[in-house]
Amino acid sequence: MDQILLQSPLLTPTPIWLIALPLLVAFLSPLWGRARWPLLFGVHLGLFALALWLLAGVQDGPLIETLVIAPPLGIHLHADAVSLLLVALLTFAVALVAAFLWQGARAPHWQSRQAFVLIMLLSAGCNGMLLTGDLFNLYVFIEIAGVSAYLLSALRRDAAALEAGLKYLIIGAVSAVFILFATVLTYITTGTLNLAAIGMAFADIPAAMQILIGLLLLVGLGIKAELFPFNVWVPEIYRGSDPEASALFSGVVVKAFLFVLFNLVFLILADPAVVGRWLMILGGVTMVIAELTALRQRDLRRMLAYSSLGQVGLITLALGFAETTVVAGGLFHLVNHTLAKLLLFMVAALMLSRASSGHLDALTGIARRLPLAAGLFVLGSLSMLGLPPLAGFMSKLWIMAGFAEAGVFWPIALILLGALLEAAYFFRWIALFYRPVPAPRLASDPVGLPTASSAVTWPLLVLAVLLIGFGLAPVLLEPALNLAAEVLLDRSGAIEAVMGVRP
Amino acid sequence: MSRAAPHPVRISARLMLVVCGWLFLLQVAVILLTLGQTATETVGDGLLARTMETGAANAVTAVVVSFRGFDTLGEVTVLFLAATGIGLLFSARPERTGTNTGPGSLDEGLAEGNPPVPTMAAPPPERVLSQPNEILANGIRLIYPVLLLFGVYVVVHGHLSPGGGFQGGVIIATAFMLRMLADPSFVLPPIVIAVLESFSGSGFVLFGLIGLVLAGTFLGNVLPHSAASTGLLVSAGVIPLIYILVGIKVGAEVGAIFQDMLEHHPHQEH
Amino acid sequence: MTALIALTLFVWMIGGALFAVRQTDLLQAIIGLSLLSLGAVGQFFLLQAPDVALTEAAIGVAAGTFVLLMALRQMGRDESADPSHDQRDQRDQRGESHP
Amino acid sequence: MLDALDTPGVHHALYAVGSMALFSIGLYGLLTRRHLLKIFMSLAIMEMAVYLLFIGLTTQPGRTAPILSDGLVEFAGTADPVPQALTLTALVIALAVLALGVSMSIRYHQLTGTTDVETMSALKDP
Repeated sequence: MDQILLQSPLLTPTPIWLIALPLLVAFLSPLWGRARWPLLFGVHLGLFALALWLLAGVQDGPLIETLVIAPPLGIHLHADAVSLLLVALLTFAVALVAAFLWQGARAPHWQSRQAFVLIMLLSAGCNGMLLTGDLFNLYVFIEIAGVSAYLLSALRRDAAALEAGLKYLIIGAVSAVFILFATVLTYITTGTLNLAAIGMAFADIPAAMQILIGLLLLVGLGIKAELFPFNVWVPEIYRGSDPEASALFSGVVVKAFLFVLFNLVFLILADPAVVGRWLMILGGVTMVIAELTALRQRDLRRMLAYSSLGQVGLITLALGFAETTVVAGGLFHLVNHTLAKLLLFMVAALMLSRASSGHLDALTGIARRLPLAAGLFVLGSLSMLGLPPLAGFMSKLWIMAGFAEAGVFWPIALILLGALLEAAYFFRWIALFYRPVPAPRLASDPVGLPTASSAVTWPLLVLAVLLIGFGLAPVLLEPALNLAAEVLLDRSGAIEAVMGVRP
Repeated sequence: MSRAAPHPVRISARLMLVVCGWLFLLQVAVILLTLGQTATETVGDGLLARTMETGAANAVTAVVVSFRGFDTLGEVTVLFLAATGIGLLFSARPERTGTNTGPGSLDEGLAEGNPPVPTMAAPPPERVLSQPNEILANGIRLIYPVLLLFGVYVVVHGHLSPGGGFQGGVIIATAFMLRMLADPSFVLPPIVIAVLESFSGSGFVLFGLIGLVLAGTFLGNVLPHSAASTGLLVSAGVIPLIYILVGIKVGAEVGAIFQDMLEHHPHQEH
Repeated sequence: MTALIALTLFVWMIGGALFAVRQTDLLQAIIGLSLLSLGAVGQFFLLQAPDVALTEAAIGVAAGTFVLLMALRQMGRDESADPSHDQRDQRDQRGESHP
Repeated sequence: MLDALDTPGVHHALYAVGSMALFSIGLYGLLTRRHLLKIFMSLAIMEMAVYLLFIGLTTQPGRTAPILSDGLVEFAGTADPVPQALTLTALVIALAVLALGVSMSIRYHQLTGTTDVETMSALKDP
């Protein structure tokens, strides 16, 4: 690995820039003045390009960046085909949200310096979680991402937002204590914090301790990754927060935590099959319960929150199977869900700016006022429930084909059931949006609103184009996803890259 | 909104007692069973063996600032976030208070012209810090410079003796806090805090990037740090410099947090 | 010998923790928490961790307590003073603290 | 006779039992208390227990602090510095989260007069 580092580090950017640059820009925030949103957008676009550039360089093996002292003694960044793919996805998502806020957010709380700092550091925290190769460093980045998320959800500072922020903070702090406890027990028993070194030593520690550490991590990360039964808090947070913040939670933070959870499972456990089965069951239960509950929701944000939980369950179901085709499909679905959920939450933000609340009745007939937004909502929800030719269809098909190939059929039944339930509630909302309303109700349309410029729709259009494009030509992503799935499952390769020996 | 059925506090408290007791026994059993098989060789031993290379006399400081300096960068970031958030929470009155519907995001402009919605909000808190008595005020005035000096000493000697940026920074912030208690007119100007936290935070990252360029790794030690100078005030290369930045940062952030919590009148956002 | 000191400190800390959790007067609960932190300072000294002890003294005993006291000034001392508590709950909690 | 107690086994068992007792007390408080400040205090107790367990179980009795002073010239027979360094980091993070949570509670209390998590229900389904 040294030959990479010995080249001039300024000419060959290293993965550390993905974390250091957002930190630097956030610390210097008083300097930026009015240029904040363009800067946020530009920085993330730059990071996206950097991640893609680095991704091209890790096709043959991971890039290990030493920080101060070589692993396993020190902290290192572990940039491989799957973590960089997710970094690229998440920085792209943040860039789109930044563009949306730049053009559309007129509310004073989004104009503040603090909002800029929070989004920047949320992204730095997520990048760090994806890239770090050290367990305690992971905890630190979880706290960075967590604290920014608590504050983002309380950003509006009214009672509802503060309630959401407080609940998020309490549940997040509980999860952090459990993760810290697991880290401590790991250090006590293995004497190391490096993930690869833990992977080599973990099988030798007593079985009871393995189970205890595993359970603590499962509770801690399960809370953050919104898995059943640790996810009861999610809908309330999403309802209290602004939809723009919820888009970041659902599209960015949860995805980072899902990766962390599965990376730990695949990297540390010598035989992830048993745990994988349990995670599949957990994912299946999450999906079915969430989709069933989503049917009854009468608030747009709560409905989207439950739908998000359902998709997270589906992704968990696919990744837990630990088989290359299905995992590649799961990662594909992860990408699609991020794109579609960003679209849906941003459309929800547009709709809520025109309606008195997110309640069913208040949104009836909204399509007359916001035809484009309603159309994009239809597109996003069709992709979500998996209708051809949209991307969600391809990824669900991919996952089901993988399961069928392996001869396991119960997940297929669950996925189809989930899609049916999704169709039921999404079509209910769509029908509502397009229901003709008597004139007096339209007259209550708030006037004198500072209208967002029409440029606000272009991030949404980008997302829509991507959803259609990936649906028509999944081959665009196929090589990257297959490689990512192989790398994610290749435990001995990852350990060898750091430790120099095969386990 | 009607509340759900009355919470059966008593039963649930007993149940939780049983659950916690059971978890306690389980955890203790697992840990005791493992005690014989804890790690004999840890990363710490490897780092101790290499601490001499850094020229720091305090191995904990060498680990915190150099070997695991990346953690410390993350940690001051969390503190920065918390201070930013607390400043935001206390900066100005939110325009509206609790409604069940939870207003949308982009419609905040709507509320501007409306009269304030009456709510069940508590009366504004009395911000009377009762006028401090003379003895307390004079005592604090006496102790204030000593405490500041002690804080600076702890920061600067972080690589030689127990203490360092965090401890010294919190001591300095505590000195400010006592001063604020004794003397209500004493304030840390927000602009100074903003400059200090920006300067120290970006300085930390810049030290990291300089290390990346000159020493090959992020946060690499680019200044001379011979083992022979161990124990001198000027030793250990960038470690004391970074720890001083951490001290400034922690002092500014914790001082700002204290100040925000002490005085609840809104101050200007910038 | 150190084992005995550690044991004594643990008794002290557990007392502080129980006090912090059970006491319904929040001011006293906060005092219990700072007693716990003080015990932890002693433990860390005993464990040859002077850095951590100094940090715990500065953060746990001073800063953390101050932060909680500031909240107390705003929110009142009584744990069950919340208007939404109904009578029954209060009675139950009192009953529970004297079993 | 008392020195016979100072074996690593006795020490570590003591720290395991003691810190887990604190952890359980914190967990009990977290699960049963409803006042916001009490919840943050319970979390602080749990965190404290984790730090104590960490340093207690990684330090052997008879080691010295990992600092060169008073004529020490090399790090031999000193305690493991890594747990101490990590605890430092975690302590500061915990203070940040505590201060933030308490500030949010103060603000929430100012707006609604509520201090009880179970009556925070504006976001529940109507």
